[in-house]
Amino acid sequence: MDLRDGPEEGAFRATLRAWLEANVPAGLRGFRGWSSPAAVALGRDWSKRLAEAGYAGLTWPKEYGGAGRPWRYQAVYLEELARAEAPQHLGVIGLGMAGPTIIAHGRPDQKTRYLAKILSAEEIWCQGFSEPGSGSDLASVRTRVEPVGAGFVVNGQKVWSSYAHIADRCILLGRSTTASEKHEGLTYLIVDMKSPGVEVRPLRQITGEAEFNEIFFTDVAVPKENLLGDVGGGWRVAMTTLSHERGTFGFALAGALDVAVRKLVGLARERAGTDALVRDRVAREWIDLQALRYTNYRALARLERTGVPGPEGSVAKLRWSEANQRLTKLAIEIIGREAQVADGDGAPAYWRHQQLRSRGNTIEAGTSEILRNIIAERVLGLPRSR
Amino acid sequence: MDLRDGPEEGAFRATLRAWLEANVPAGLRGFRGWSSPAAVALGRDWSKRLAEAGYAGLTWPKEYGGAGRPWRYQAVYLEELARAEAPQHLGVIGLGMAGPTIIAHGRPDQKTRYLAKILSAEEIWCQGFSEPGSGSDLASVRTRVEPVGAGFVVNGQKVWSSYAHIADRCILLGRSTTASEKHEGLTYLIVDMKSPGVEVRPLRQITGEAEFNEIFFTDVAVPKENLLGDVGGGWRVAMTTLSHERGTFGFALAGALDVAVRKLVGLARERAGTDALVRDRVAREWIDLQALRYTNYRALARLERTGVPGPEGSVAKLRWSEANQRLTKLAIEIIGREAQVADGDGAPAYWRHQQLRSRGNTIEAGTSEILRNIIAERVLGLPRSR
Amino acid sequence: MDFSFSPEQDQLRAQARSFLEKSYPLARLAEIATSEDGWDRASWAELARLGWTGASIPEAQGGAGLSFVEEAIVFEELGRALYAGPFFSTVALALPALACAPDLLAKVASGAFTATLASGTAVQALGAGDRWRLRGETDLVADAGSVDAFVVQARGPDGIGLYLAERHGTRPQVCVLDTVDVSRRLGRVTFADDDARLLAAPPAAAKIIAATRRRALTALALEAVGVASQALALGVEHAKSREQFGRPIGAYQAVSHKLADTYVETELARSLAYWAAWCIAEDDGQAELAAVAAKAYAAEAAVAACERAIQVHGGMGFTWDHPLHRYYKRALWIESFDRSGAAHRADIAQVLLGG
Amino acid sequence: MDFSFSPEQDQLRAQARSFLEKSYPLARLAEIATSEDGWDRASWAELARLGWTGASIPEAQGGAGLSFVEEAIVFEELGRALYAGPFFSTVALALPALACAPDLLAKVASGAFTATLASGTAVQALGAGDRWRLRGETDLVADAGSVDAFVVQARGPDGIGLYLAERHGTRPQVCVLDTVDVSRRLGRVTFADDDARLLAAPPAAAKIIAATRRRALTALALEAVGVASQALALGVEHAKSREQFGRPIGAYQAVSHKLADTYVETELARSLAYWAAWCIAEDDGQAELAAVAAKAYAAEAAVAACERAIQVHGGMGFTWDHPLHRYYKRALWIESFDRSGAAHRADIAQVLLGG
Repeated sequence: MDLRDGPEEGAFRATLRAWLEANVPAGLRGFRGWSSPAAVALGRDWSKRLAEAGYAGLTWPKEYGGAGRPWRYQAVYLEELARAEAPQHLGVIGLGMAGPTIIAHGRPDQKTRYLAKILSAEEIWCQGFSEPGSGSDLASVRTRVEPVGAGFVVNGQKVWSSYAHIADRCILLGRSTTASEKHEGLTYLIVDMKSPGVEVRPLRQITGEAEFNEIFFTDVAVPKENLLGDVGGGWRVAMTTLSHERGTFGFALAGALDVAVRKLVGLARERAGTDALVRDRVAREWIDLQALRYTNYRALARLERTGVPGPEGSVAKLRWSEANQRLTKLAIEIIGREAQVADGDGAPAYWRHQQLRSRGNTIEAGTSEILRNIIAERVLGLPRSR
Repeated sequence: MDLRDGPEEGAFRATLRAWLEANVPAGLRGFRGWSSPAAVALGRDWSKRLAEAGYAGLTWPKEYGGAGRPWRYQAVYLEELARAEAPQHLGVIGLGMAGPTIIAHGRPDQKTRYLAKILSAEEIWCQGFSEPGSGSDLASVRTRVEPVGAGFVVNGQKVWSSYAHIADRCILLGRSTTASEKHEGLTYLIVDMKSPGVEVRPLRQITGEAEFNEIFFTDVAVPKENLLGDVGGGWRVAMTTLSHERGTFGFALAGALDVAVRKLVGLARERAGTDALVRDRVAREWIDLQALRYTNYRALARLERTGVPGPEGSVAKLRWSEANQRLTKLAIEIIGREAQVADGDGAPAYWRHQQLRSRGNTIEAGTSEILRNIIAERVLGLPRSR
Repeated sequence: MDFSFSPEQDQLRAQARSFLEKSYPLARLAEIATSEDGWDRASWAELARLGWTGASIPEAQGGAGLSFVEEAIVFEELGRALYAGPFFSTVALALPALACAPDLLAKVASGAFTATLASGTAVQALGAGDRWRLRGETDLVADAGSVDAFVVQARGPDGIGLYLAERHGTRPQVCVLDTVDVSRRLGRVTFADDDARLLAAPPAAAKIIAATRRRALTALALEAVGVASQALALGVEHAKSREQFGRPIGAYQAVSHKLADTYVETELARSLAYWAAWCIAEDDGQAELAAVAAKAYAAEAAVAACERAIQVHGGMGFTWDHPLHRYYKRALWIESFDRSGAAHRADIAQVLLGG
Repeated sequence: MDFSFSPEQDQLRAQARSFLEKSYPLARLAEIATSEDGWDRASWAELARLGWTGASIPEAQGGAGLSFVEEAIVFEELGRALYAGPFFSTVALALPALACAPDLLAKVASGAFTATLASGTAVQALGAGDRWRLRGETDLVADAGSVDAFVVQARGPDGIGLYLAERHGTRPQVCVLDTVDVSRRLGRVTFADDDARLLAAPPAAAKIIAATRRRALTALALEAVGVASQALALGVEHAKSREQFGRPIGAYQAVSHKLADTYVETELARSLAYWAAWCIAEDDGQAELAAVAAKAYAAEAAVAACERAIQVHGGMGFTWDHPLHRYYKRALWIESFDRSGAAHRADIAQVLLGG
């Protein structure tokens, strides 16, 4: 047990920190989302620079262009990115989900065709899993994937897809036989987002921005080379995608929370330094942050030892989302009536935006209800509640 | 809408208050439970005096010896009793549950035989519903009620029965046919607690005292005159018993909470008057108390108009139990380490006892989980979760 | 002791609910919110015709001569419908001061006159007798862009008084702010020697200001109850119809118990709000405490009700197109009014614990 | 960066758990608690033999020369087993001061000597050089009735120092109090000119007192993690086996999500407690903050874990015969030690926000 960086990690961290100080574009510091085209343009450039500096695919095997490093380097990377308030690589879906799934299930030609361009940010990926009728219950997807001729034809609707409005490719889970059991008959495809019949509609959210999208597929032809895994074997491929979502996800969350707690402390110092109730709540958030941080380190140790992400990923997501909701609400309470004002660059508009946005945290990427089910069933071994 | 007492209620309240000041025995002021034989002896006498003064059976019809008054008088009675920190009539199970059930379902000879002695406290009743294997799921009781000769033979075990150690009679729900559906085949009996084969064992609880009992029935013969309702029709009779449990129950709870909040305010004034966190929490408890109080008044107005208790009974029980747990915990936090001491007459031992006892509040008389189910299903019309 | 509404009051509620459901259904919320004014001006005459703007105005001044209990019913129902228009401003915030000018009461009752309160201590009243001018700025004034006049708390030669500044053309200058709840906008009002009329001079003004605050807190508590009720209704409806894993999601306790908690808190908030309303109608000695308790509790209950409803709705509850976010933003508006819940509880602690 | 235990440390934990489950199973808790001493004195030699009492004592003094991380493992497992005996008192509260008297360390390591801390400012140390007498009373002293000696914080001629008063017959006078957690009793210790030995004089004593507090808070955080883990295990076991309405109650989210929350909070508490333990072992600059944070969080988590487990057990969880109440009372004992969670958070706020 040693909670300090080892010499190599320390050097990696120092280099990265200096690199970030020199390289994060001014327009992306204090990053708040990819909602404007200007931000996306900066983001593409930024992602290329990250890749050139060797920070894309840190844990990917070297044979696929990655750095082949142990997970702890990815953790340091995420911590330092958060510390610098710099955005991640624009291709997080490709790097964190599509890429590892292709590495695990893809044919050699698929690896050649896709992996390098994920790293370089030449191609941006999105995920087509959720549907309007199938949120938490992924196995109930109804998008049709019909084998036709030498390929497939896709019809259906996906929703809650980040990056779809700028994506080149989509990992899509659909149903190729309607008569089968829920987990069977699912097929996993790579869809070219430029294909005829693909329509993306931004989904405006509570904050007024659109971070997510609906994707409509109307008679979209997908060649058979784009099949990942077997026809009808999509569930197993999808599980790989989802397990990779959780790998070092907690570090990104704790990093974001660290920034938020630091800003909260600043706000409280400025506006409510003597309020005992505020002081108590700020201290609680600080403690929760440390708890999350060190839980991540424990998860990392286990991941490095076993190669399998533990249940701490669900724990981190669950607690981060609730912490972020509490913390942003505390901030608007400190600000008071002024937080009603939505425009401007100051603290009121910033925290109001964060507070409204935080309501999605307990819904996106696994609702809190589903995460508690997962913990109850998979960790504690309780009977299924469904 | 008028939240003041009307002239008659005002007079009733004034008379009762003066009577309580003059009549509550010194040994029962600040009453904390019937655990000692000395308290029970005082309680029998006290209950007789309540009856003689006309305060037993306030809402019972006059033909059965009651006062035939509207429900609001029962509410005033409970408020004033709580205010005086005086115990209720020792025969609450008889007055609030067995009596009304006999009035609704009993034959004339049963009414003659039982009702007057309930009022006068000559006979104390207990309830035999819960069983070790059947807590929230009442319909699953397994105590056997076998028709034998001119009566029944009872075998089985009941649990969580208050007053059983001093009771003369028990209202018992058992199963007379094993082959039937859960709600059918149940039979409701009046059992003489002095019958051979009845054994009562006090159940020691977290505080070290025994307020509840187990009752073991071994080949207990019950004459057929003691059948309430029909053989196999016990479920409907039991539902009458339970609905009466909720009538003005909320007033007793709010009354108890009122006393607790007043004591908490005193404690906070004395030991933590300047602590902003304590002040905030005390104010919360005071607000919750008012919310409960006025919810009871709304429930009372509905009960008087419709004759049927509304869902507010479940609301009051749910919130009272949680408020009492929060409040007693706040008290021991205020007291600090001294609250580890269990003996003595002072605030530490008093609040420690109250705090430990409060953990039962969310379990006894309907767990919080069951109450939330009831609200979700019966009030909001959501589908059953079972 | 009778905590129930009279048959006439029940009828008023039924009428209000059916009128609002018909004329201002959920489906119209977005359209009204994005209109330039942010409200349907034509609705005001309807509200007046139904007798709502004049509910508590004496019959001699064209009102219905009823009490705050009847107004309470209207506030709750307008909250449930998320009605956008200066009813809260005119009836809760301005009316107590307008009672000093009986000529205006008839105009309020008839729907010809709306007003709001511009409070704060940064406005000066200059002049004397019948001629007054106001100078200074007030911020975050409710419905500033919609009303015909401002009741202004201003510092005159003898202290804080209440003045009426009517709006003529571009005077006083009003800047409507970009705020979160677009159905009740806030504005900055700048007085540059604008003409005003004295409504109440210092000693009387303080009493009116205190009474106004009690009314406003209680009105918002009632509105919060309406908001929470609607959020609950939407959540329940969704939980009954949305299926996941082969069952309606309302069959899962993670959903149903959340909604049960919302029901419980909404009922408790309702009890406090009605208690406060009765205290105000009767000028009861507990009115202040009741109003503060009701506002603190009901605002938090409404916020929690909306948050739970959003969660129950899943992603859909997070979208702009669903009406829930509008209710949520109103709940947050209410919560931020006057002071925080913690500050209100500190007031109560002061009464209970001294110090 | 490696937040994992070594194979040797994992082995120590496995050994501790299996020994305690076998020798001090749940079924013996009541019997031990109602024995006159409230603990099984014979167990002490076993603990010493296993190397636990001397884990961090240098090998030269008969210990194992390990670090606080190993002691942390033992504290957690003893908490899980609700071991009744002066381990916390001797190893967490007394050991830092006993390090000033190397002759005693060997006795601690061998199991021949137990001690506790009697703190407070009401004791006076009279004398000089090698001859000291103590006069005064300390209250709520942990394990006062079980130990061989008291490390006493007493006011001497130059300020607060640390003294050792060994117990001989009835001196000093110890009155064991009737307290809620009978598995770790508290007592009042009265010194009437009892002989004592100076362990540390003023400037050094303050450092030892601060280090002792950090150790004690962290040890209790670890114990709380053990308590919470056992409460969780009992709740899960019951939820799997108890049926109501035809299904195991663990299939209802009202039960399963409560237990999931306990799991989450226990894991977070564990992370904080291990962090604090490492900081203490390494004498890290964050040790103070980490110890305070871990104790505040873990104590509340343990209390909540027990409360949820009681609720999941229904009436049975509320009975004297079920072991849960003993865990609950220990959790409350831990929570009340040193200062409240709120006071600990105030310390943290002081660091974050100044003032």
